[in-house]
Amino acid sequence: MNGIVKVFPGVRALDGVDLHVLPGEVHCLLGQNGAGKSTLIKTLAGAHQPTEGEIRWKGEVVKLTSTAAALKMGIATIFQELDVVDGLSVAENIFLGNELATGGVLKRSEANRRAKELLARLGHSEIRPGRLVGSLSAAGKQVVQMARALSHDAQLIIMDEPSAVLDQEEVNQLFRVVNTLRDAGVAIVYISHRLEEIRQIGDRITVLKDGRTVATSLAVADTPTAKLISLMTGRDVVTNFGGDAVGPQSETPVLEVDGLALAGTFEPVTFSVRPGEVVGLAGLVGAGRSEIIETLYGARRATAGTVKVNGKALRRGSVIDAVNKGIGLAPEERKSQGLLLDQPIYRNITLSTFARFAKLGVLDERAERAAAKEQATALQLAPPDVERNIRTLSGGNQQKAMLARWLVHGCDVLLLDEPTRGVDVGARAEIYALIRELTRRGTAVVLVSSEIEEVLGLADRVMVVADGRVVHTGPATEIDEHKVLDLVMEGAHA
Amino acid sequence: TGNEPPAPETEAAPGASGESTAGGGANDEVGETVTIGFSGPAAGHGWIGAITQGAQNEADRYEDVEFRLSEGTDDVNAQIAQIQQFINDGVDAIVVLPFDGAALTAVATEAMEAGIPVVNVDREFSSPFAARTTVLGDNYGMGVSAGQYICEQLEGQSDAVVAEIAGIDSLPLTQDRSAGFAEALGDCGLEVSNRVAADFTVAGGESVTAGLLQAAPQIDAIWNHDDDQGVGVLAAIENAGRSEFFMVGGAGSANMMREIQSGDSVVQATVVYPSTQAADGVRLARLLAQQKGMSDLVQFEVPREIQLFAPVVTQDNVEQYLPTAFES
Amino acid sequence: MSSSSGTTTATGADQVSVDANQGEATPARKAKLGGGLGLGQMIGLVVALVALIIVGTVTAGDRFLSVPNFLVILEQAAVIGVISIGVTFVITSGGIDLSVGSVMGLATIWATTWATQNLAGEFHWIVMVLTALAVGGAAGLINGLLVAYGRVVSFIATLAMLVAARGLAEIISGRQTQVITDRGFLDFFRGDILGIPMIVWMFAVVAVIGWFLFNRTTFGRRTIAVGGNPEAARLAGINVKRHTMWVFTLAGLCVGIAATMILARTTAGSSSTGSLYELDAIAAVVIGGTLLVGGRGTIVGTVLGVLVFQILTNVFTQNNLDSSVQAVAKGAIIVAAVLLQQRFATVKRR
Amino acid sequence: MSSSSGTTTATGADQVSVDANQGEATPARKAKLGGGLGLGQMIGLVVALVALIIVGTVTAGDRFLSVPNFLVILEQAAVIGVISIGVTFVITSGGIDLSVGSVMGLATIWATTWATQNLAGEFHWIVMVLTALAVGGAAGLINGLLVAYGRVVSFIATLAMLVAARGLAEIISGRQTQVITDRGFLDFFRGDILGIPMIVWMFAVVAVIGWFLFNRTTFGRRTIAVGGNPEAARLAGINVKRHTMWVFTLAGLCVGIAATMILARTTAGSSSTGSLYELDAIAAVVIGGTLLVGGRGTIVGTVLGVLVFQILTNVFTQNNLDSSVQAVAKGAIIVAAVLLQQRFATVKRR
Ligand SMILES: Nc1ncnc2c1ncn2[C@@H]1O[C@H](COP(=O)(O)OP(=O)(O)OP(=O)(O)O)[C@@H](O)[C@H]1O
Ligand SMILES: Nc1ncnc2c1ncn2[C@@H]1O[C@H](COP(=O)(O)OP(=O)(O)OP(=O)(O)O)[C@@H](O)[C@H]1O
Ligand SMILES: [Mg+2]
Ligand SMILES: [Mg+2]
Repeated sequence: MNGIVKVFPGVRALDGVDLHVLPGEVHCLLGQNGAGKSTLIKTLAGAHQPTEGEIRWKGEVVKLTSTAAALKMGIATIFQELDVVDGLSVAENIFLGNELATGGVLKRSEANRRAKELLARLGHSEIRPGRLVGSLSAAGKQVVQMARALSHDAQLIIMDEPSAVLDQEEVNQLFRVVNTLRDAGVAIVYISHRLEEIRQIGDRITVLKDGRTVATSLAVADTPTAKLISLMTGRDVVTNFGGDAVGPQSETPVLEVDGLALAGTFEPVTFSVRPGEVVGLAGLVGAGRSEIIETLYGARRATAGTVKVNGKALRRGSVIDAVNKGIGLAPEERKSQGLLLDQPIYRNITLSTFARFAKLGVLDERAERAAAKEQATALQLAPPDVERNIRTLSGGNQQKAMLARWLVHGCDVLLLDEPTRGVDVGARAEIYALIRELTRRGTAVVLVSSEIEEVLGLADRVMVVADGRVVHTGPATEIDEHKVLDLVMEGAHA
Repeated sequence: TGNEPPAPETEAAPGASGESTAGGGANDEVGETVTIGFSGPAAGHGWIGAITQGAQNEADRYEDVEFRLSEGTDDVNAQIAQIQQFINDGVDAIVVLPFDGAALTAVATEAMEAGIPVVNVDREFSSPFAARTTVLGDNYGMGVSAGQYICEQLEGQSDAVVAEIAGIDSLPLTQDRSAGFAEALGDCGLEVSNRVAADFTVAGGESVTAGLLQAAPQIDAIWNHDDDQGVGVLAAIENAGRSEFFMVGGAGSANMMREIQSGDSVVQATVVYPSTQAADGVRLARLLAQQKGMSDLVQFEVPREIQLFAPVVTQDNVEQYLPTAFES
Repeated sequence: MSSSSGTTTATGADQVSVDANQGEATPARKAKLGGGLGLGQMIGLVVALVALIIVGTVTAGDRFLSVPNFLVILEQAAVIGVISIGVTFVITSGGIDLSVGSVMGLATIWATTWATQNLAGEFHWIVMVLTALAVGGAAGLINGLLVAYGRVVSFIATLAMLVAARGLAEIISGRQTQVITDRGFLDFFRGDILGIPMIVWMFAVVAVIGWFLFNRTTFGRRTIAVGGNPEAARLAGINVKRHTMWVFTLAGLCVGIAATMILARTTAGSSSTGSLYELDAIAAVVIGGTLLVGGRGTIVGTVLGVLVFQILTNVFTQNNLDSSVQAVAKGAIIVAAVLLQQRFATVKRR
Repeated sequence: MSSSSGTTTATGADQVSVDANQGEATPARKAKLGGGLGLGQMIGLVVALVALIIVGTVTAGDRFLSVPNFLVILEQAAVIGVISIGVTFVITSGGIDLSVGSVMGLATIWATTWATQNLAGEFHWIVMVLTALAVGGAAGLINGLLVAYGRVVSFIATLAMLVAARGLAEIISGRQTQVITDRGFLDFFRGDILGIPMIVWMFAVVAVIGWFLFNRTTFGRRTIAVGGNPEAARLAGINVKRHTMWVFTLAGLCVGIAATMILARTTAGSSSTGSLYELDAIAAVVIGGTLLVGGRGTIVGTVLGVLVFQILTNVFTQNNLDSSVQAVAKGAIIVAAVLLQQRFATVKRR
């Protein structure tokens, strides 16, 4: 790809980007949130039409008018958004668009069989091909998307942040697949914000910044991480977790969870969080961590147990009560659970607080904008224009907006589910620093993350969850990654 | 129904089909050009269609009439607006077939107060001051005629099963027809044992009749309020292969009359509900606007009310009515 | 509109989810959404049917519980049933079709004009059938083109079609009922095979084909994808526009078939035929368990939905109920049914 | 239904996006969705209005372009206008209300029963107004409760209400039209202030309050949030259920006000009043630019939508077109308008 330019109304998303991918290589695409990675690969996949520039496929210039055209040519893509159809079964989703059919009549058994194979190849034979995708977790949906990409025998497979919703185990599984593909001479474009993954799997790297290529085809081997980061961010970022944990400021717990359980999803959990303390929930995807904090928050109706904030018990299954008593939740699936996609950024940020700004039910949008603006700049939201429609923000920036909401709200207990999912290194560091800052101010934080070292780095205490059971609780200092994984494995197979 | 009493009709009102049996008399001489506004219900249905067409044709007969036909509507709010428009435009006379008489009384009164004579057709206003002249279809009388005919036919069978297929049940006129029907049946000790309501459409008539015939395994007589839906009613009867009863129609459409004429149909009679009312209305409106009287009356002024007669058409007199009947 | 019914029992479970979409999203709901239109729902609909049949039998005895009566019910269900099957595809694809009723009216008129009937007389009555299908298909195609390529929101596009088709029908027919003269047509479509009326067979055939098309073919699966997540469908390489266009055309063809059936029943074409059928059809489809927002549908549910409607009406007629009382009862039954199904579903979940 | 119109010019831009939801999702569209109901749209609607007025003036001269004629248009627009404003809230919140028309009918009946009018005679005509408001509000509340807490999908819940309310109105009134005897009521509501009819004032006031409520209050913001993403709203601590309930109640109250206005116009209550108003209202709202899927709405758009409808009808009547021809023309105009606006919008985008 040469000199690709993509202009959206109001934005010049891509401004002369070059990308050269060789067969049989894993080409990593790096860049901050909003750098233009997704836009670039969408252009490559035929989902967007470039405003300028040319795409060469095996030498000759091609025009990719649609994803169908791209697929026909042998370019398969795993898009960043979970673009699956809830109403269809796993198998049907995998073969959507190139159904196995004779004269329009589906070959169901064959589809299921091949789906089973693909899923097995991805190490997820537990997902039945007949299951409705709507009932899968975010991770499950991601797996389905990967299977779909594999289902076309493509010469180029593009993966836009596939690891975002996956945990270590699954990422390793994915890498095994990628390696076999590479050995088979398939070219792969791999996008991720986790640099260590790049090290693991990448051959060459292209770095984007503000829609321009700042570096093309660097060899992974001889490019230090620090260099990459400075290329991406244009500055140096320290990737410690915003300094050491501050630790609890007082002994009286602000959040007390006692025997909380949701029958069928997770068994009773009991723990408490003190002001300024960070409690991390580690575990594999599907372990039920989200469910635990969603239930704690009242978003799901607990079948047993109590939750107390500052000694006051919360009404079961009442989010309103939880919010009023000072809890905030940044949910896992920001698009479906967090954002009003067609509303301006500031209205998304003040979604939980606009009533507070209002006088006698009359809104004060000026104050709202101001507050939103403040957080947007603090989090270096790109672009910082809070009037913009949040739909047009890049994935990572949308995540920042979600955090901004609760920062504006301000709360005693903050529940973060995958807060750094899809967030670039720079923003990541900011978010870590932010969490530190919050704890310093005495906020209690419950953190769910699939990146174990993130949990270990941020949390004072760690709870390891497997199959809806808490298999271990203890100080972060007394446990390391391998230990966690072992626990998870045992738990899972116990 | 052209040659019906009372008087005005004897000027041979044209059939809905429009071909006019030319009106004699000084009144047809060209006078000052007058604008007449007409507003009626939505013309989706044969009878109303005939009404509207009849009015149009009648107006076309006179070069001294400029006719303003507003969109037929079943929304009284819209119909009120149409009358208001006519008032604003200062038409010389207004002919109204209100979707609901009471609902248009106020605006009609406004028109009268504005000095525009209003001719009320078919569905009566709730105030005598709302119209200069009323050409009244007789819905109650229609029911009575149908009831009486059935009584004669079922002479002496006190346990006879009589069924009724009404039109749109929420319309006052349907209520009047049913009331008259029940009244007349009562006089000979009969009553309606099964009643269903359709919607004046062929499909509706067919559908409710199919159900009715199932619900009543044995019937002696049926009155169907409306010959438009009658087509569907007959289809259902034929489909069920039933013929133990006789049927009386309503409104008096040409194809029902042909059924009657044929003699081998379950349809023995139909109660005419003149579709020429609006045509008469237009004619009277013109006279009023031109300050003419009704030549066939000794008294000069156009009368306040003309109540149309609802005759029963049977095999004996069908030839007389068929020519001027409307095609449903 | 008038029609609506106990059917909803049927889909309480689903209604929840649909509604949850506009109301509140609970994990329970998610789970159910996941569960999809499974047995639970079908059971619900069947329960509703059985309940109605019991009521009918108790109140109207064997006058109700008789083969001829059920044939009448099926005959009445047939027309709206065929339309509803087409509408199921449209709604599942995320659209809506308000024009079915008036297009059916137009088709009945066009198929019975003096010209058409003459032609039919000279050649064969099939001409009338083809005319009806052509009119329906063409109208559907136009809807589809407007929605897919004209990018007119389907509510507006089909609303325009509704108004225009009705007007056109009135102009062509001069607002007069056009009686069918061709015996061949009537004999064929009003006849029966093995004691089952022709149009009931037609309904059955359309239903089976519809079911197969919906559940066993690429077309059906893509319809769900287009309705459930157009962006995903597009990225998967599906030509969303073209598909949308075909879905509306399909619905139009169903309307054409329905027009032939209503012609057989009424033996006459009329511009007023089919008015308000759109609401009956949409109600049957939604009550049957198809998501109004698109992405999920069920042909079986639609068929059951239509049947419950008809049986309810039939029971009312059998008991010679006053039409107003019928209306109130209907409203109450709908709600009661859904709420009951709520509980039912909730209990099942625990 | 009959009504529909050039308005769509108005919202072409928006229609696109809405439709794209069912059709294809292009970045362009996204961008537009992003753009929101900005000036572009309003301009579109205004252009449509101006176009119509020009046509009216050219064809009907000063018979059309006169103050009294515009007062007629406004008077006619007032009733459906007030209803549409309530419906705008419901649709924006992600629901739909099919019951507005028949509930209005029920309200007119209840407010004019012998009993009510007696009471009004003894005390004050305000009793009749309060009755209408109470009936509307109660019906709306029931809808709201069913949708929010009963979790009945709003299409079904309000469909049931439609059927039941109509039936109840017929039962109460014995299907007779109930004439208003109370002079006070008529004098007040049929009177005018500064030459502007009372009900036009009422429309204006409701519109202004509605606009303020929608754009400047937490209630409006919640409505948008609930319609845009109920789950997100819930997790942000908004009581989605309670709010949904209030939105439907608000719509009901608007219906109550509309009932008072139509009573003033017709001087009589009737069970058939308001039939099919639901479709007119929804059409006006959607054409005005409110997303049928919820999450975004515009009061100004709705008002303009209603006006364009009425002006179109008025122009037709002025030229005394045959009603069938009118229908066809309307259909064509709607589509032409939207398509035109398409182009318009696209050009603007470049
Ligand atoms: N449909 C759109 N309309 C307008 N602007 C858009 C649209 N899609 C993306 N953009 C803009 O283009 C830029 C690049 O977005 P893109 O999603 O490619 O970033 P990214 O590199 O994928 O970020 P992330 O790592 O967070 O996914 C961003 O500034 C974004 O706001
Ligand atoms: N909408 C849903 N319907 C049915 N089951 C679900 C749904 N969402 C999640 N689950 C199931 O609940 C369990 C926990 O899901 P989830 O993925 O949220 O756990 P988790 O520990 O939060 O994983 P992660 O947060 O890393 O995605 C999994 O078995 C998942 O399949
Ligand atoms: Mg991206
Ligand atoms: Mg989770």
